[in-house]
Amino acid sequence: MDFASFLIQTLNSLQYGLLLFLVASGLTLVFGIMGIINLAHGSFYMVGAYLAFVLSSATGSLVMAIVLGIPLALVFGAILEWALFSHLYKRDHLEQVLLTYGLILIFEQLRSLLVGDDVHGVAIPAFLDASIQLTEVMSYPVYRLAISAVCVALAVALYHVIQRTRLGMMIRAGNDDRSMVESLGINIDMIYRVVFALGVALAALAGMLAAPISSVFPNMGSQVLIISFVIVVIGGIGSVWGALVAALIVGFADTFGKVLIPELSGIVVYVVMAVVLLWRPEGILKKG
Amino acid sequence: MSERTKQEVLLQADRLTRRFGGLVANQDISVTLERGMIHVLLGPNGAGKSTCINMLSGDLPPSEGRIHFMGQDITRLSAAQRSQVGIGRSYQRTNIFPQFSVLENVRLAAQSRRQQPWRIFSKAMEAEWALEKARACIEEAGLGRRVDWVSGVLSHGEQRQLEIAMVLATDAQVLLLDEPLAGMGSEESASMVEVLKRLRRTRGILLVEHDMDAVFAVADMITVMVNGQLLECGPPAQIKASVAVQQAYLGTEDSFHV
Amino acid sequence: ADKIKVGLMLPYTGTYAALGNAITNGFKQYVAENGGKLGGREVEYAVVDDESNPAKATENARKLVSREKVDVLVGTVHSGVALAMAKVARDTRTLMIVPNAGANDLTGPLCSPWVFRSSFSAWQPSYAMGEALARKGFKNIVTVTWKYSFGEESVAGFKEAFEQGGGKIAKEMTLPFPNVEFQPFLTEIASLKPDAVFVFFAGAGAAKFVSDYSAAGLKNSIPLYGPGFLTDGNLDAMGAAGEGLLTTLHYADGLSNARDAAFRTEYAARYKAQPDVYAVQGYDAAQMYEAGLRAAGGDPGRKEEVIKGMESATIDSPRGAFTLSRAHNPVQDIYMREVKGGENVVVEIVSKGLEDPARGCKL
Amino acid sequence: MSNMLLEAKEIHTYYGASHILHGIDFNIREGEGIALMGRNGMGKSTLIKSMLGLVRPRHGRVLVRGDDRSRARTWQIAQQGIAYVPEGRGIFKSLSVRENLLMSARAGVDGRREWTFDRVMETFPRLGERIGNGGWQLSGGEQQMLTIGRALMTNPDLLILDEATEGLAPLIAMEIWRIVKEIRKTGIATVIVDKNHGAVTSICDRAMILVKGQVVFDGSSDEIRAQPELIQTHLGV
Amino acid sequence: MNAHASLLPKLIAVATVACVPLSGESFYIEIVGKVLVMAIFAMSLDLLVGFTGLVSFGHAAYFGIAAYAVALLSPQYDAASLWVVMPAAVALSALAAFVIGLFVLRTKGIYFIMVTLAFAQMAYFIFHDTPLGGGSDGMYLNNKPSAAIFGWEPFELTNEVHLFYFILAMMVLVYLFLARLLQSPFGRVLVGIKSNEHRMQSLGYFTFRYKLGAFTLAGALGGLAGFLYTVLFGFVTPELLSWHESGNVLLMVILGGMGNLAGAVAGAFAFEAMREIFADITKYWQLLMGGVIVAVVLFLPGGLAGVPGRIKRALQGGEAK
Ligand SMILES: Nc1ncnc2c1ncn2[C@@H]1O[C@H](COP(=O)(O)OP(=O)(O)OP(=O)(O)O)[C@@H](O)[C@H]1O
Ligand SMILES: Nc1ncnc2c1ncn2[C@@H]1O[C@H](COP(=O)(O)OP(=O)(O)OP(=O)(O)O)[C@@H](O)[C@H]1O
Ligand SMILES: [Mg+2]
Ligand SMILES: [Mg+2]
Repeated sequence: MDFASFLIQTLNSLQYGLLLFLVASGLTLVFGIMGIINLAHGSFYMVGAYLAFVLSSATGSLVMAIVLGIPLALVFGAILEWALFSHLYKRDHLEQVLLTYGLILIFEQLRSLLVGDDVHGVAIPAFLDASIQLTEVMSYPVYRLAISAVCVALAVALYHVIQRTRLGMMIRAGNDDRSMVESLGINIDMIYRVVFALGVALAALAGMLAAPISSVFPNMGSQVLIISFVIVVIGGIGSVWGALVAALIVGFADTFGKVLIPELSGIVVYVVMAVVLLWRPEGILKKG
Repeated sequence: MSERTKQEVLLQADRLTRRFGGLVANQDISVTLERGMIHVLLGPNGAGKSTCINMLSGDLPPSEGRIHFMGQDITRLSAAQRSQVGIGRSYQRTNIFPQFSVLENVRLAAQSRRQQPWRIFSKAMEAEWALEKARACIEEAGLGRRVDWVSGVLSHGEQRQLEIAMVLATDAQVLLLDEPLAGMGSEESASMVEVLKRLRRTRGILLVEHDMDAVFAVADMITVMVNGQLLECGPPAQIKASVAVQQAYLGTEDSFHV
Repeated sequence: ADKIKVGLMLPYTGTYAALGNAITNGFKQYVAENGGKLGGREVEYAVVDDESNPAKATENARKLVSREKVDVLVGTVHSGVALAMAKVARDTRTLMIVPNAGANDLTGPLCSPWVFRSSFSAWQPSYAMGEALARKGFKNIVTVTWKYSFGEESVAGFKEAFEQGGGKIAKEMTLPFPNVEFQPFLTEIASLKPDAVFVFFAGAGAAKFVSDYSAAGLKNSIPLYGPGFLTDGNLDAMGAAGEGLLTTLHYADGLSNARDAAFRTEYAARYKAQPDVYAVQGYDAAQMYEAGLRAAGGDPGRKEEVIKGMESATIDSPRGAFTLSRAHNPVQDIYMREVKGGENVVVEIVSKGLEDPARGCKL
Repeated sequence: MSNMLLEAKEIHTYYGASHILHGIDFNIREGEGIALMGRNGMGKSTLIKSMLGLVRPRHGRVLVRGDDRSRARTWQIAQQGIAYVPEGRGIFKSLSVRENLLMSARAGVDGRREWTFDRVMETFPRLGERIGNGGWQLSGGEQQMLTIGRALMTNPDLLILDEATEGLAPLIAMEIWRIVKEIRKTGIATVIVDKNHGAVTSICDRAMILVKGQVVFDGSSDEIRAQPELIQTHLGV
Repeated sequence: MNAHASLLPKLIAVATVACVPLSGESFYIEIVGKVLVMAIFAMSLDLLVGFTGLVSFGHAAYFGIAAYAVALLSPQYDAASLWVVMPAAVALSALAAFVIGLFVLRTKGIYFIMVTLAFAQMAYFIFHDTPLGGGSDGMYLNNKPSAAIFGWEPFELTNEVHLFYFILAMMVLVYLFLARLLQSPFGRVLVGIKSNEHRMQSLGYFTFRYKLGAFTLAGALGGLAGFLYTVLFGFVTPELLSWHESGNVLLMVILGGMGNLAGAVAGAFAFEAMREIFADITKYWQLLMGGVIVAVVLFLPGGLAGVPGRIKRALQGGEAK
């Protein structure tokens, strides 16, 4: 590998890592902080991508789609929490697995009924539809860099909310001992509803932002599900920075794995996860 | 206590040190425990008493120092191994099997003395010896009326009693008891004190307790820690009289009257 | 007489649902055009959603064969599932028509009198592309595909022809299925600077590869080629990035033969959608069976005769007439197509009557 | 006479099939201090939980400041100025000491903000030393201080302490009693469950003894002190 | 909890299942056979999830390893001996579980879930990406093993009815074995570990060894299921090791009610039956299936295993909740 390629691969790794963080960010909130084992995370991502497709077809712009889509996702998340998830906090965590598996099936079928099974593309907003020449033959799309910037902003904002605000403290406390939080006069139900809705909105936002580069297609959710869990877990459950670091590690491992050991690239991510967890059984950054 | 002639040292800790990051929770703490003796570890909150017990029981590895049990170096043994050689402990925060009945909690403790994992076709509930032992220990800890209750629904104080029953069932030579009386009512405390006295005859007990009535009723030897360091060690009378201990821990008599 | 019972085992959920539906539509269209009959008898369907899940494939196939007692098994898209079905077909001596799955083995080492294919072998379109690119004078090519049988067989077919034509494969890149992060490969391609790139991808992965390829600016400097699955069904998703791509397949838009025109008009009217290659394959599966039944006087029970009939038939397909090889794979023309205005327009026939070598087939 | 803060009327509480509270009446007025006494398992904690909505009584009513709140959620009751220090603590393990305190900070019902972070730090200097530690890194007694501090941060009118001095060193326990006395002086009502009968009866003006889920004694602290045999039979000291 | 009271329904259930071959419909014989295989698989996982508290999200690996082992160990044109391949396949799975267990059991909780997944994915990619077992297309088992012992053949696995009863017998044996195991001191320790592992250690139990024992045993029984699956269907594919399959069996266990062997069996039956029946009645079977699952979670906490108790309570008019 020549030096220029090495640099570009590093850029690829970073950019992919940040994209992975974006995809996993909603899960960081819902699973990492609230402690809900949410297999439907991928479905929320898919919902976002299809929202981007449907709304940008209708409005003609991805930006408009996102502006409209986020509130929709919030409402959707709040309703789900109210109707389903709020009944499960006191139960065995694994029942959430069952519930969210059921939701995957439902969302997937509804998607098929409402939008069909075709592969669709979503146009990159015109103001970002450019690229930067890197080498004589290769250039880099500005949109990808823009997403990276969004990811960094998101990571900082998420970290701030969770670690630095009282809301964040209440959410984390709620995961430790719900009824104690309530005894302190805090309406934990409402907080959980809001946070769950935020988690759904984040997943949907990830879907919307990724739609132009990944395209929109059936089962797209299941492809991000496992990798999202991998990232949240390697990072250390509940840690935003951990998730970011984990996403970058996975980004690097995947990128360089493909180049350097293509035969094994399928298992690289899992080897990384196994090694990390055997080295630090509670993730890279445990908490905080 | 003075009539004891042949003194057998059960547990000997030499200059134990434990650091948590920058904090030194225990510094050069040495404790000796003899059979037939109750050694009480006193100290203000956060002095490092539980940390000390955790090191003796194998829950925490010491940063420095050595631990010997009946002459054998056990510093590197795991918690389970130490339990097997005869060191039993109870926890400050209730630590039981909440889904199980009281009997099953204690029966499991008893079973740990004769583990035969390969006998997968015998029935655990038919091992009479374990059941009998469990019942006896429950009775001894004063929980007889709750034998078949699910332990998680016991009141706080009852769960504390269950903790004691569990250590008893492990036949430990050395009992490390971390605030066994906390949460017990006065009557239960009083009867626990009797139990402790009875247990002392054949074992060595290291006791952490903030209930001064109980402490002075049972202690043969008292070690006082402050901020992870040894402040004073001696018989109860000496400790009671020590000004340093009063300032750091006991408070003076008149401050009792609030 | 009894009805003919057709077992459709296709994906109706999951990634390949659109393909399953198109095949079903095509099949049913032919039956409808034929007066709702095959071999002169009413047709009845038993439908199973195979979910493209090989782990459930045997069970699903057996459901059709032993519970529904179908006369013919039609399926499926996913090669692994099709292989499992083929085993059931062989074991239970049930006629089976594969309307898509391209695994070479189906009409290669695992060929069987009972198994027919109305679509293609993975080898075919790629081999044709290999010939074409060698003819174009390319010397040095990089291949990219997913690490799974279909992709590897496609690359192997391409390589065979391309190397025979004097070219050289500079590097074979694979990535785990269904991973779609292509950026590292694009970077490598840019630094290798081959004459051209041959890729095998399908579905959303193909759409993403083509978009990424173009976004990385490579499309202008290093031409991209691949079997038609790269573009079929994905043109909308690729948008401008797909324009001008050259691909090889046994079907194309703008074939301008009467058969195809009629087929397309009818399909559009019936399903309010444009047909694609999958619909054609479904349509031809029905035609093949019709040919067999006719030879057996409409009696599906006379299996030997049905098979004979199919083997000797010339299928008047919208793609152009084809016959079946001794291994029961279509001997067909492969088209070079170009993406123009959202269509895969035919450029030329690059390989006339291309027959899969059916290596390892003892039929 | 000052106003009623919290009342329970004819409360019957069950856990599954076991009947724990057998028709208990309880009330506490503004500024009042009640010592709740009884042996292990007699239902003291259950009574508290029943009034806070942490456990739903099957019969009976709960009134907060005169309003029927039998169906109210725990947080709604707590927001009426009631703070609770549960037995066995209930520290938030994943929060640091500082966060444990800050998360509950709130003005009192009348907008009072007497208890601030700094004041809690002054009261429990030990916590100040551990300020950045996680909740799981505290000694037992430090956790206890933290829970009390956390409850005070809500600036309550009624402070319920269930075995609040459990595991505290005598000096600290005395300090706690001193603080509670101070708190009482500022007009905050308290319900205290503790095995140190001497201390609680000296702090509280009223005492109540539970036996098997029933009130066997409800009277002034002086009465209790005057009748050691009462304590003897019901508490066994 | 009363063993005898619940014995009768179980006997009736087994007897009913045993009558399936009387229908003479090969499809039903085969599908019920498959469900029985999945029941073994689910019970093996329940040993970990429900009883030891080890939520493995990679259990399909052991199923798949044994499944491939049969296919790879059997000669192409001849039948292997059942008495050789079955123990071999099961032992291979057990060995894999033992070795993997040495690593994964160092982690806990959700981390354990993910590391088991990681190892299973590695196994998946080994079969998917290498030519070892036919790559992504999978491979055939051309001849079912023969049960002949020195020329005497007590039953024939090629006969679907014999095979069915063989599987049924295996399922009952596994059930009885596990039921007995769980009452043994070993089993009680596992349950103790689930409840409070730390406490078990301080009571003097070497919990790692017990967990490793359970993990290996579960791997072996999962392997038995995988072996039977291959014999039943004659086809193996990497998808047998995929996380979807690991997830499916986990769902069966949760659906049935964790920590209840009969629940695991019921979960396997319910899960497979739902897929089968819903897919039969509508193209939109996913919607139905998803809806039913959501409803089960909401209205049947604790899964199907809790249903008999509910019915009993309802009949007795006892206390709700
Ligand atoms: N895991 C840990 N990480 C960091 N600090 C710790 C940890 N465990 C204990 N500490 C600190 O070490 C000191 C000693 O704690 P320890 O639990 O031994 O006190 P203690 O004497 O038992 O007090 P108490 O009587 O309150 O139970 C305390 O200041 C505590 O905050
Ligand atoms: N969650 C529960 N489920 C079932 N029974 C319970 C539950 N909690 C408590 N109990 C039972 O209710 C009775 C009263 O318990 P409670 O905790 O109110 O007693 P207490 O007076 O506070 O005792 P202590 O002084 O030991 O804390 C006890 O016998 C206990 O076993
Ligand atoms: Mg302590
Ligand atoms: Mg209590």
